[in-house]
Amino acid sequence: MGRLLKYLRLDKFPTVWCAGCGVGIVMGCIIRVVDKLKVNPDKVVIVSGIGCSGRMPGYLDFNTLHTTHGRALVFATGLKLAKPSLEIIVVMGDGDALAIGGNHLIHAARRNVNLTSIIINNWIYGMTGGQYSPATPRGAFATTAPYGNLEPPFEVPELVRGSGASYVARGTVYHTRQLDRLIERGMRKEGFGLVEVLSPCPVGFGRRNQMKSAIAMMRWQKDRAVSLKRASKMNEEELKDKIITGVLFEREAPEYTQEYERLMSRVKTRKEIGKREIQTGLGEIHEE
Amino acid sequence: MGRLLKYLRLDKFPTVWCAGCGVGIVMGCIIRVVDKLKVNPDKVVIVSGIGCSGRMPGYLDFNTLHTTHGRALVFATGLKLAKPSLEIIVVMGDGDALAIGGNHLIHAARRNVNLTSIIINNWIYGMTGGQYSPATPRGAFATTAPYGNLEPPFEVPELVRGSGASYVARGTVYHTRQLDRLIERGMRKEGFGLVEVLSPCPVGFGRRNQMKSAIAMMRWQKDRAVSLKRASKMNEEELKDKIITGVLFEREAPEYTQEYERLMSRVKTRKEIGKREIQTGLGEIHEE
Amino acid sequence: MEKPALISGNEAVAYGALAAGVRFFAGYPITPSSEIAETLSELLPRMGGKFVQMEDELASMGAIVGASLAGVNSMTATSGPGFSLMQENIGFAFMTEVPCVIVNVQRGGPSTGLPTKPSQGDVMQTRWGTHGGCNTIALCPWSVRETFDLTIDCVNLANRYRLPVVLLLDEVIAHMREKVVLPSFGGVKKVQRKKPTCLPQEYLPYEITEDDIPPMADFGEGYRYHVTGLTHDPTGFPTSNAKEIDQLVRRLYGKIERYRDEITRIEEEYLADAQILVFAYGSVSRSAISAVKEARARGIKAGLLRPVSIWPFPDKHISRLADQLKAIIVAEMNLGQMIGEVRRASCERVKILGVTRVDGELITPDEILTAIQEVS
Amino acid sequence: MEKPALISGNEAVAYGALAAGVRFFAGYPITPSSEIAETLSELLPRMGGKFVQMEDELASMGAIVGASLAGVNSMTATSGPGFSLMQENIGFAFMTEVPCVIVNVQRGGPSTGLPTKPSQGDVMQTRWGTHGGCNTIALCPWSVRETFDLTIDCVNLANRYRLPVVLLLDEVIAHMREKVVLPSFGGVKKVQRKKPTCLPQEYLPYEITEDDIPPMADFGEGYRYHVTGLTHDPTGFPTSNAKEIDQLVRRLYGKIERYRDEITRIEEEYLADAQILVFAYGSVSRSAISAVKEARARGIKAGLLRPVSIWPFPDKHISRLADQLKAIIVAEMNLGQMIGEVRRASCERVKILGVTRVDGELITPDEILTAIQEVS
Amino acid sequence: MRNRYELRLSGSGGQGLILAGLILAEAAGIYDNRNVTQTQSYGPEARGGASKSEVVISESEIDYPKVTRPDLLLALTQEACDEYHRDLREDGILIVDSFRVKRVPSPGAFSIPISQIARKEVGKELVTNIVALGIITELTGVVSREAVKRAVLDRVPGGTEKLNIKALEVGFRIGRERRMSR
Amino acid sequence: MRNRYELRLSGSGGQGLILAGLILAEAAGIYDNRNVTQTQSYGPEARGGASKSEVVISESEIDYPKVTRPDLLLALTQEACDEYHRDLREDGILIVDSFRVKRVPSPGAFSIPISQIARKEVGKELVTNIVALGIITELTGVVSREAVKRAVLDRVPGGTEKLNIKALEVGFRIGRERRMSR
Amino acid sequence: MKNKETLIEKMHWLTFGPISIYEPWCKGCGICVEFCPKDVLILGEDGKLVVRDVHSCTECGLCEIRCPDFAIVIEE
Amino acid sequence: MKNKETLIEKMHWLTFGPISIYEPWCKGCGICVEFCPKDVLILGEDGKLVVRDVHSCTECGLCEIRCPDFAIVIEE
Ligand SMILES: Cc1ncc(C[n+]2csc(CCOP(=O)(O)OP(=O)(O)O)c2C)c(N)n1
Ligand SMILES: Cc1ncc(C[n+]2csc(CCOP(=O)(O)OP(=O)(O)O)c2C)c(N)n1
Ligand code: SF4
Ligand code: SF4
Ligand code: SF4
Ligand code: SF4
Ligand code: SF4
Ligand code: SF4
Ligand SMILES: [Mg+2]
Ligand SMILES: [Mg+2]
Repeated sequence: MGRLLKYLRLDKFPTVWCAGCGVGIVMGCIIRVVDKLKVNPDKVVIVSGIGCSGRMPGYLDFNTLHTTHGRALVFATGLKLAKPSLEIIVVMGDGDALAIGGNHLIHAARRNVNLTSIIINNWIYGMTGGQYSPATPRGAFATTAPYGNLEPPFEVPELVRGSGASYVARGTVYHTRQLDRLIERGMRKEGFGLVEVLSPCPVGFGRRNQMKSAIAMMRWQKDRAVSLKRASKMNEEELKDKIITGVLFEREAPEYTQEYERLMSRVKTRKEIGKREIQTGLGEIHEE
Repeated sequence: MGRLLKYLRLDKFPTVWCAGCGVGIVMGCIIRVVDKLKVNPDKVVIVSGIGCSGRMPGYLDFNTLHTTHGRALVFATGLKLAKPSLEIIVVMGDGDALAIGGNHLIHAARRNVNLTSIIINNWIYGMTGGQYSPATPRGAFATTAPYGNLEPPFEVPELVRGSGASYVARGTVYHTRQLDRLIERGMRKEGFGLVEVLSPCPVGFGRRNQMKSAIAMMRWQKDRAVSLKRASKMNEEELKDKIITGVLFEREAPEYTQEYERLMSRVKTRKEIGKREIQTGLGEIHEE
Repeated sequence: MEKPALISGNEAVAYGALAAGVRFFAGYPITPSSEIAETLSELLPRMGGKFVQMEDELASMGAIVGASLAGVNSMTATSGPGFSLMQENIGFAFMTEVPCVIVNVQRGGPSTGLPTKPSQGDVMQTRWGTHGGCNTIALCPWSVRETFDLTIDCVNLANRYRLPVVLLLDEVIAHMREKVVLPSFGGVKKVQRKKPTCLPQEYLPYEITEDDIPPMADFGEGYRYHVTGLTHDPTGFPTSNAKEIDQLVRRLYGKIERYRDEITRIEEEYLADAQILVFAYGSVSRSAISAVKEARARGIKAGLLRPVSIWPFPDKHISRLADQLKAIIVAEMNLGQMIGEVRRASCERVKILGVTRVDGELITPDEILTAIQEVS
Repeated sequence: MEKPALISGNEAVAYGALAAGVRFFAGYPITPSSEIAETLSELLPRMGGKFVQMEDELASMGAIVGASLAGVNSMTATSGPGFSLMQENIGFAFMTEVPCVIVNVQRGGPSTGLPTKPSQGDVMQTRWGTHGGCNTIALCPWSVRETFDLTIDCVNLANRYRLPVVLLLDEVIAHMREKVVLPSFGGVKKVQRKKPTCLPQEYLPYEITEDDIPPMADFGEGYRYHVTGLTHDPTGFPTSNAKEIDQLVRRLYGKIERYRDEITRIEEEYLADAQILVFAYGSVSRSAISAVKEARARGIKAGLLRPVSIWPFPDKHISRLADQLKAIIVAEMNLGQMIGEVRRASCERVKILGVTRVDGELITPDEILTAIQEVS
Repeated sequence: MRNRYELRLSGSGGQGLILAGLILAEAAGIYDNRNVTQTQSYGPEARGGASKSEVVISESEIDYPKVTRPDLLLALTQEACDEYHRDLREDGILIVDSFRVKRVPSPGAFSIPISQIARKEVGKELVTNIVALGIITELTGVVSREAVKRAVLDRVPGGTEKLNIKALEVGFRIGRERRMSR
Repeated sequence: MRNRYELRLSGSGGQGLILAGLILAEAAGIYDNRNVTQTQSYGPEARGGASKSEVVISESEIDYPKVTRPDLLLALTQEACDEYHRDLREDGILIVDSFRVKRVPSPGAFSIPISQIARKEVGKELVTNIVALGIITELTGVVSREAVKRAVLDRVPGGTEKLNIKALEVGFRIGRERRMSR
Repeated sequence: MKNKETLIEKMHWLTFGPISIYEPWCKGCGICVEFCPKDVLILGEDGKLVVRDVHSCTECGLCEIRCPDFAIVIEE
Repeated sequence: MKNKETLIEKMHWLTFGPISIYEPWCKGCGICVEFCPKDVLILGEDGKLVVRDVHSCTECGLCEIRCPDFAIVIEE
């Protein structure tokens, strides 16, 4: 029954997520891609921060790491550098990745370590009860925005692209098959890849903003999302209020762990021995 | 003698900076602009983080605040929201603004509080002795990059623009008059403005990278910097290795403190009194 | 007003803050403190105040210090993980003598721990959490009404002594609702900051004054001065002169010691003839008083000492009591934090027993009663 | 090898780390610790290790925990301000039992303070800095050679007990150069982590074992398990079952108490017949021993107790000594941190005098000698 | 009624138990002018999972604010019922939603299909909590109907007052019927 | 020579005093096989400001590693001279750069225009520190010339060896002359 | 996790042609119902998924991949 | 700061035509010298700024605004 069930920690189900929460849909995409790419589950690591999205690793039968709020990418960076053979997927909420974790996001993008990151953007702090996030649309209501949010949200792909990322994509949970492809391409990419996923939080966001159910929110996605290809044929008027999905940016750039491997072989074979070693007898440090 | 001396805390001179350090040149630009715009010095606040650049406030006879490393923008945000009549200039180093303070930078840009920020980008952690920063060019040497830096630097204007800033400019200390204009325009801008200034650190960066003196480094600026206007007339080949300066991006966007003032007048005059007040007698909170 | 209302501890913090004149709040949501921010996001703009949700707790702490420098009473609220992140900037506020209030609603730890459950695991962190050796004032309420009052006290203490002050709640008090009658806000006593009376050019922002508290000017009102987290002299500028540094650091630290008696708030119940003292704070003192009453009902002479001001620690009180008691029971929701202070202060002159709990549940009256019976 | 070299304490940390098998370092520059990173940035890639400069200290701490989960011995180094920023993730490492080493080179405080000058202001923060109630191991060397040795010890202790361990230096030790003869790295004793021997499907990452230390698998070697900072059961998954939580938190905290004797490292000089004990750690103990010798020369029976393992605190030793001494002098570069611990442990059974200094200068032998004479 | 009366409303997150507890507390505290504390306990961070809301009502000051031996236990899920029924005082009242709680631990319990009643008689399962409140009011007598009604009006979202009052009255009726039939 | 010999090299940041102290320490410790500690003190973070470098040389183990009563004080700036000369032992040696230190506190001091000598006789003011080292070696006799030479070769940047040895030898010469002329 | 196979075997999936449902995991969000192109699915009395008309099912799999709770499997 | 005017008065600026120099602040970086379009300036023996040829000066002010140490003022 269900070939993909083997990737799940069945005894932890059903999940903690509310009915209709999009996080579970993204989780499905991840296991389909891992399965398709035939990655050895023993090599897969799922790293998350804190939030509803942050609970995902607990349900996936890989190496899983539920870190502190906002810091998933730095733990992932350490893991990847220490053991480049790991296939690391980092799952973050919008608050997690963009608010408290914003610095790590832009630096991971800049440093270009081979990680696949997914921001589950539900426009709200779901876990803590619906406060506005740096992704909440201007004017939307939240528990800390009782009069409507004054702050403009990040345009996530712009931010990450501006930080130097080598792969930036956006999808929605409604467009599930496309999302599979975007995540797959992110995982295939040698370098830092980011997929922003629009995902409904009916309880934290929808309720307060005239979208009572996950269905309404997914219908919104259906109506608003336009693939980059289609968008390129639309005029400005038509594009108003639309959200562009697909691979929004991609480029080739040196990947950090590979650069580091290169450095190591370069310096290991260096002939001259530095002053430091003469003084300290460290010339022998290779003995062990 | 020197009309502008009045803006300086003369008894603190000479400064701590090394001979030829660019931070002092930027300081000169700031006082010329304040003078030109006839801002009341009592209303001017200079906020900095920690670093060589962070020492600037100590020399300026305004309200000055030398905060913790990387956090200048958050102190400035609090100050500005609490007292919008203040004219706030935030001075940061590249490490300060882009490494430890990267998150506050992108959020200040997004939130669009009316602050003028200056990143004194000397490509290095000057104060702590020349470690590489997120602005150090790939391949350059630093005390923590003895084999050449592996990491690509941020393209600062791209980063800040991608975060939603409403004004982004770049200049060099060599092009001093242009820098005056860029800072002036930043101060005139209603909203978050950022000026990235390329500034020589002969001691922390130059020495290790074949640019022994400030003069060599400023000559480099002279040779490499091309204004946006001139650049628009150059082809790709010609633009190779060039650095584009000028106002790189500008747009109109609602400014946060003004939006907040609007919110306050909107909610203060609200007729209906919330449930909360009925229960707690808070209907009377206006009494004081 | 004077109408009873059913409100939670977190709401009481928000109302207390408004009553005390707090007009700036910067925060980042975290369970179990978020209702403080939520309430203030609604009420502050209606009272001419500012609410801002920052990108994280480091930012929140920095923003309130900034706002306070502009002369506005400022506050933030968080829980353990966020409190850890605030430590560096709390130290900055201490060093630069910028008044502000940090509310820490303690939840289960260590680490992410038990977000929705109570603990008292941050008591020692409150005292020692930032680097470099600071000193602390922290108040710890046991009821919703007291939460309102102590919030006001915190604001006043911060202004009086030019310090960051911590209001230390636990999840039980924060989320518990009780019937309270709040006073009219207009009648609430507010301590204003000591302002400079001299000319701007004569102003010394870190003046060595007779009372050890330098007058504080607001940014923007003409007293242009320098604020730095580096060791500084009375003019506010960095110094590496050993004598000036010594003077500064000892004064900063010593302010609290000097005014210890003025700051200390203790509540005693049934202590006059007590042989067994229960030492408890926050929600646990509710269980403690219940246990004490039950013990009395059973003929055991028990009493309660509740350090309302948990920092500075009421050494003297404990020390004085030690000789007249048979035993002290320290009940707390951690693995022994204040018990160390009690030990030091009472110095083996009396038997000390700890009742601890770290499983996310409030210590019950029965557990304390058992301990009382054990030592009686 | 066995050739003498003139190196600084910071260099000794780097060499010790390499000798102990540290192959991952993540850090963020800060005076006076930066030479550790600088040295390792040069040497790590040559030994097949990784050096990475992170965007800040929060990131550095997170990265070393990540790397350690991959099975690599990991370290970071910082000073006070950065140490404050690491606190949340140190708590995470404690909660998830991930071995790693944090070097804190103390500089003058509070706040940004005195970046290039020594202090011992972070001693209590080392114990209590993170929220939620953790426990700590911290070692504190007094010479360059001991810095090398204790760095190795820290790595070994971290692996042995699955804990973050702190190496606490001060600026004097970090920047001082001494002549040392380092042992051959190959001969250095290395403690390996306890690894699971069971089948992957039977692996319990937080198993309740007889020795209280669960075996640790590396990520990527087939034992797929879950790591979370939430309270978790032996399988590693979140639990809100009070009993399981209680078991977890008490075990984590208790590990250190249980192995206290194994962990504790004390050095005593001239104690056998001493009437006056000088208690000092780090660079101050260099002044202390000098003062003790001088006192002896003057016929005063003084001795030195140096807590090499500053946490856990050597309560028992102090308590034992208290009865045979006339006085204890606690000399430290802060306004009284370990003196509190000494007070608690000795409990008024002996006169205690503090010698403190917070002006950025090392306490001199004379200052301590004066105190010795005062109490003798 | 004894001096101290303890009520525990239990179920899972999202069933509105916190609100129900709050209304009960407000009714007793503000409108019936008694001493009251209301506390709660729920799952991870602010959402989901098992949940309980506790109210202590007393003539005198309330020290320990939590419920240890409830005089009344409402259980809207089997899990909650299993976990908490043992704490109930011997003479305590157990009310379960018989639609969700199939294994009822004591014969004396009031087994009432509360959520179905809410859906069928009021029209929205959402108001199960308010129906339950009505039932509790009648079966315990610990608060006055009038007080509960006023508290409901205070606390429910604007626009839903009618629906909720209807739910409350259905609860009163059911409660009265059950009380009578004992 | 006494068992414990204390040297303090003082001036301002950038004058290479830390390096000079280090070379001195290495010479005494590694090549002359004595016990040695070298410490330093400088301005804000890692750069600029007043600066001093201290070396303690001893036959026995060194406890307190700092210099309190120097046997030798080198002062390359007036500020440093003013601040530290009082600490000098009565029989201590004071060497000042007479080009920068105009007010010399004691008549017995060696007033030598070190930086000028470096510029004029060696060709680079940068090597003032090494010239000073040579002078110190000769005037104190606390380390051997051979040891200092080897330590200089170890520590100076590659490619500058010749220049520095020249500077050192100029220092030796000047030192010898001054010693003789006493 | 021990014995995943055993766990899977113990799950009682209800199978209707190509569609299998695992009721205990269904939270009744209605997403599958709403977006099934063929109106194959409805929510039942108890708010859980019910297969209304298995014959219309085109095995497109959309319900499976959109179910946030892994409660549907479409046989390939 | 007290009495800024007094402080300014106490500073001994050396004036050469339009060029005034305050030696105590000059760190001898040579920027002014290098980038003076008219080669007016040189560094002296002691490494500090010296006016070589005041007559060539066009009062362009570049030396003033590029001096990091406020050691030059060009009279307007
Ligand atoms: C340092 C710290 N600050 C705050 C929190 C509280 N917190 C937990 S999750 C969260 C935000 C959740 O929002 P998001 O990242 O968007 O995830 P979602 O729940 O929406 O999936 C917050 C603020 C925390 N756990 N740690
Ligand atoms: C939390 C913290 N981490 C590290 C430091 C040490 N530190 C001081 S300044 C600085 C970087 C300076 O670089 P930059 O911001 O580029 O300024 P510059 O000195 O180059 O002007 C660092 C890492 C600190 N003071 N605080
Ligand atoms: S609160 Fe929102 S994000 Fe969290 S589980 Fe519920 S629907 Fe999902
Ligand atoms: S180190 Fe660099 S940035 Fe710092 S003062 Fe010197 S030249 Fe300027
Ligand atoms: S497979 Fe397609 S057609 Fe069949 S039930 Fe699912 S969504 Fe409907
Ligand atoms: S999508 Fe899944 S959880 Fe939602 S109703 Fe359908 S089967 Fe149930
Ligand atoms: S004003 Fe212009 S021409 Fe005159 S000295 Fe300065 S740079 Fe040269
Ligand atoms: S630019 Fe200024 S500091 Fe540099 S040489 Fe000229 S006057 Fe002197
Ligand atoms: Mg979210
Ligand atoms: Mg820099």
